[in-house]
Amino acid sequence: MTPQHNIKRGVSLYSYQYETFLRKMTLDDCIAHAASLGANGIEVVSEQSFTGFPNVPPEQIAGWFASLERHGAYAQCHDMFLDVKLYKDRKLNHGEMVASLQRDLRFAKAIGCRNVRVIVNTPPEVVVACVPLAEELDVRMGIEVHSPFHFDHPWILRYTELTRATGSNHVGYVPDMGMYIKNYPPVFRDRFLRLGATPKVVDYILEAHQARVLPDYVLMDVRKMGANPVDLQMAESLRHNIWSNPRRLLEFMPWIFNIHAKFYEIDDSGKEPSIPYDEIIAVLIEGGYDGHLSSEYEGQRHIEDAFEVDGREQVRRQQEMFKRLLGEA
Amino acid sequence: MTPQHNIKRGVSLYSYQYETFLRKMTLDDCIAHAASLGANGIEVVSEQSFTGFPNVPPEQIAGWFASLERHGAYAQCHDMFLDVKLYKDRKLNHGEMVASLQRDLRFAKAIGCRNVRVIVNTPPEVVVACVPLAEELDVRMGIEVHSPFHFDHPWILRYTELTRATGSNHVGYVPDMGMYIKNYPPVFRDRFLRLGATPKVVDYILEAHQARVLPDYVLMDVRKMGANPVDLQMAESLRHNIWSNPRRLLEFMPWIFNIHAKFYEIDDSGKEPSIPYDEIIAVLIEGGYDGHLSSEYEGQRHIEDAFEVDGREQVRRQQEMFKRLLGEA
Amino acid sequence: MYDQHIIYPGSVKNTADGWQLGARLPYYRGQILSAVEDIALTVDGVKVPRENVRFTVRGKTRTLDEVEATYDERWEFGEVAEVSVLQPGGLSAGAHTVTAAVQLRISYLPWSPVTTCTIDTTITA
Amino acid sequence: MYDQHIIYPGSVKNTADGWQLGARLPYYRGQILSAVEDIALTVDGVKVPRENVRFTVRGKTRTLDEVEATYDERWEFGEVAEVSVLQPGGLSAGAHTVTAAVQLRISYLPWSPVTTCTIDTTITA
Ligand SMILES: [Mn+2]
Ligand SMILES: [Mn+2]
Repeated sequence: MTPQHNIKRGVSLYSYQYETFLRKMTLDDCIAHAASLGANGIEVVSEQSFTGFPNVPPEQIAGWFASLERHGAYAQCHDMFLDVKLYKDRKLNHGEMVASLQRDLRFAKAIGCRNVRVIVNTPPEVVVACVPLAEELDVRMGIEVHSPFHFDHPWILRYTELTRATGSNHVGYVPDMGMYIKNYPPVFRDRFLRLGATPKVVDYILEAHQARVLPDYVLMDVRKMGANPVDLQMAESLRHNIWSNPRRLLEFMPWIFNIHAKFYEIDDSGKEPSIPYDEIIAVLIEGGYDGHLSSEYEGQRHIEDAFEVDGREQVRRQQEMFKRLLGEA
Repeated sequence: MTPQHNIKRGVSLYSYQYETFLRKMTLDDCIAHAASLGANGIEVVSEQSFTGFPNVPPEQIAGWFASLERHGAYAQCHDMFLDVKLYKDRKLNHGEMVASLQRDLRFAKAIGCRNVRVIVNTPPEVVVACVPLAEELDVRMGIEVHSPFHFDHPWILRYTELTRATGSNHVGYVPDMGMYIKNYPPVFRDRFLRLGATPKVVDYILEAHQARVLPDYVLMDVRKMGANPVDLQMAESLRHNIWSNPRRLLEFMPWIFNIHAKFYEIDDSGKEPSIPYDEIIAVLIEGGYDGHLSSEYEGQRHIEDAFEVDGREQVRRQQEMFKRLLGEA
Repeated sequence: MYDQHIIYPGSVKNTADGWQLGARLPYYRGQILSAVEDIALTVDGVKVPRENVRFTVRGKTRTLDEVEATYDERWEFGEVAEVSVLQPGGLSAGAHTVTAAVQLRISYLPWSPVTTCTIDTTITA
Repeated sequence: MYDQHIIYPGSVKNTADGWQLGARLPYYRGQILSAVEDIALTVDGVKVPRENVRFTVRGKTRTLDEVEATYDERWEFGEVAEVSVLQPGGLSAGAHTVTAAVQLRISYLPWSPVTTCTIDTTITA
């Protein structure tokens, strides 16, 4: 028996990016597929799904709403970027960054999203400066807590300190489950092997990952083993794909607006071999999370060199897993 | 008004290592100095303060107890090492590591210490295997949670998982306050400048540290600025001297047996400029910590190239600060 | 990512003043042109001079230096841009190996990743 | 750490079959000898062959290879070991620059740090 909860299901259209890139799926196809799984909360990387951002042609916006309505879905989250390096010779200044995020808040409102995923490189001061507009629009800003960051990383600690000081409930988090890499993802391993990683070194890295050895040390050990460049890349991947404790979500629950249900693969047994969604969902239920689990398939980049990408099948499998874990059976 | 608490003061003789190395202080001098400050809980790096470890001549052990008694002090903690790389061509196996830690448990008992600082590279399985002996001897094993590790680091998460599963109260933590580097230590900065760091790069690193930028990124940025090897060393130091949240101590309080009150400098104003002891001690009081704050002076290595080391004065200043923060005025 | 899809299949062909190919952005979202630091082309191991390369989206053609100074136009996600080379006579008839390496300045990364695509193609006389 | 204190002040002197110096371990605790991977000596820029170096603590003299194979003896914290060099005639009279570089295998570090001390000394005839 799954305890009662208010967790909703959704899909980030990022999951269908490969098919979208190759023009095998339209925006309407993406929305239709998500909705067909009962995952009606739609998250969109607007610079991927629309053109001309931020001046998206009105026909596209109208088409977006028409698709949502046709399929019984709704807009959940707009994924925002901050082009700090727009200019080659200088970074955006504070005012320009604030203007950029404000633009995204207005865009999110225009496409019906109550949540904005704020990309993790956004300085907390910029987010804080946008709180008044976010409250005015009733759009919530959630920093994407994305590996190698985690709730206890100095960068996020500082974000928490500055944003909680505002007292606003329109500023918080969009945690990306890629920070809960409990087991090394098989699709990463297999790709490194295809690229020429040394099997003996690969085994060493997998063991070190299980033993939670400091990645700096693994890198040095692997160098001593005579690692080739691919081996080193694999060792480096430990730095950027961290394991942390899903229970740390609990402290921040009131300000978690959306969850990037990142996954690299749902295998034939219906499980994500690297990210423990059973543990994660138990914590979310315990904490009374009432936002979305938004499917974010990112396996395509690890298999595209050797396999056909099938975002739809992968999303379907993850949503089946969610239904099971959420007691929707 | 400081709330009531049971926090005790002590000194790790590590703090007087420079004077001990140069034979300017004897073991008795060290104990006498700590006790003169009311810091009666003595922590000892046995391989520093005794000879012939683990076969320390009985006269030395007798001298240790005599000194403690003479000065009204007592043995608090033995700092243990694990020589995993004793042999050049292979690492110690599990059995050898267990034997090594058991040897240290018996040694701690022999010198009257109820706590053992377990060095952080010790595999959790080894600690778990030693639980029965620790309980039998009533000696407690605390892993030194030492920067760049912290309570939420995968290595420590795994330790917690495996050791809590034992249910034993003889296994826990000795957190080292060097994981709370809130401000970049001035003695680090000044030493890098003396060694030839570029002032402009140094400023950049200090700003990046304040902004809590990912050290990997600082390193890359600094390389682009044309950093020299000393600049790179300084940027690397961000990786190994972390800031984390002292409030994370609360969850682990029942199993915190001792605290390494690491410090790099107490300045003329009586403060540690980099480690916020006011915040830390407030958390310890809140959590009902009842072990020792054990002074661990580590500034000597950062100033020895240019200044006279004075461990006694530094320990005295830190203990004065503790008295103030603990309400012993 | 999208490495193998940068050069649009069958798009390499000669033009009046050189040759061209269709190119897609190897990234998961559209980019402001200023972020495109380079599109390095190589034919049979010989680098095409950067100043001979032209980039066209939606009817407007730019040099790569002009691309870097364009802040109000995008290379959209999955969009096939025309990348052309000023080279009198174009490519000789026969088999060629063509490489396109796209360098992007990504705001949240401290380095500018380069993604490379190499294909074999045949120019018919 | 302890870099400047490795070579004991005033300890460089000629012996019957070469020369010697007093050396302290540049580390904050005593070490089992097997962890001492090297004590590299240089005089006026010329490296002393490793096989000519001897290490003596508490009356027992070992080659550096023997040091590495010794698991039951220590170089204690702050202890002055005798490091001697087999070199007929020893050092010539006059000024010399002597460097000692100690390489230790530290169990909790994935590399073996080397700590170096250089001093100027004068050998009297
Ligand atoms: Mn994400
Ligand atoms: Mn410590």
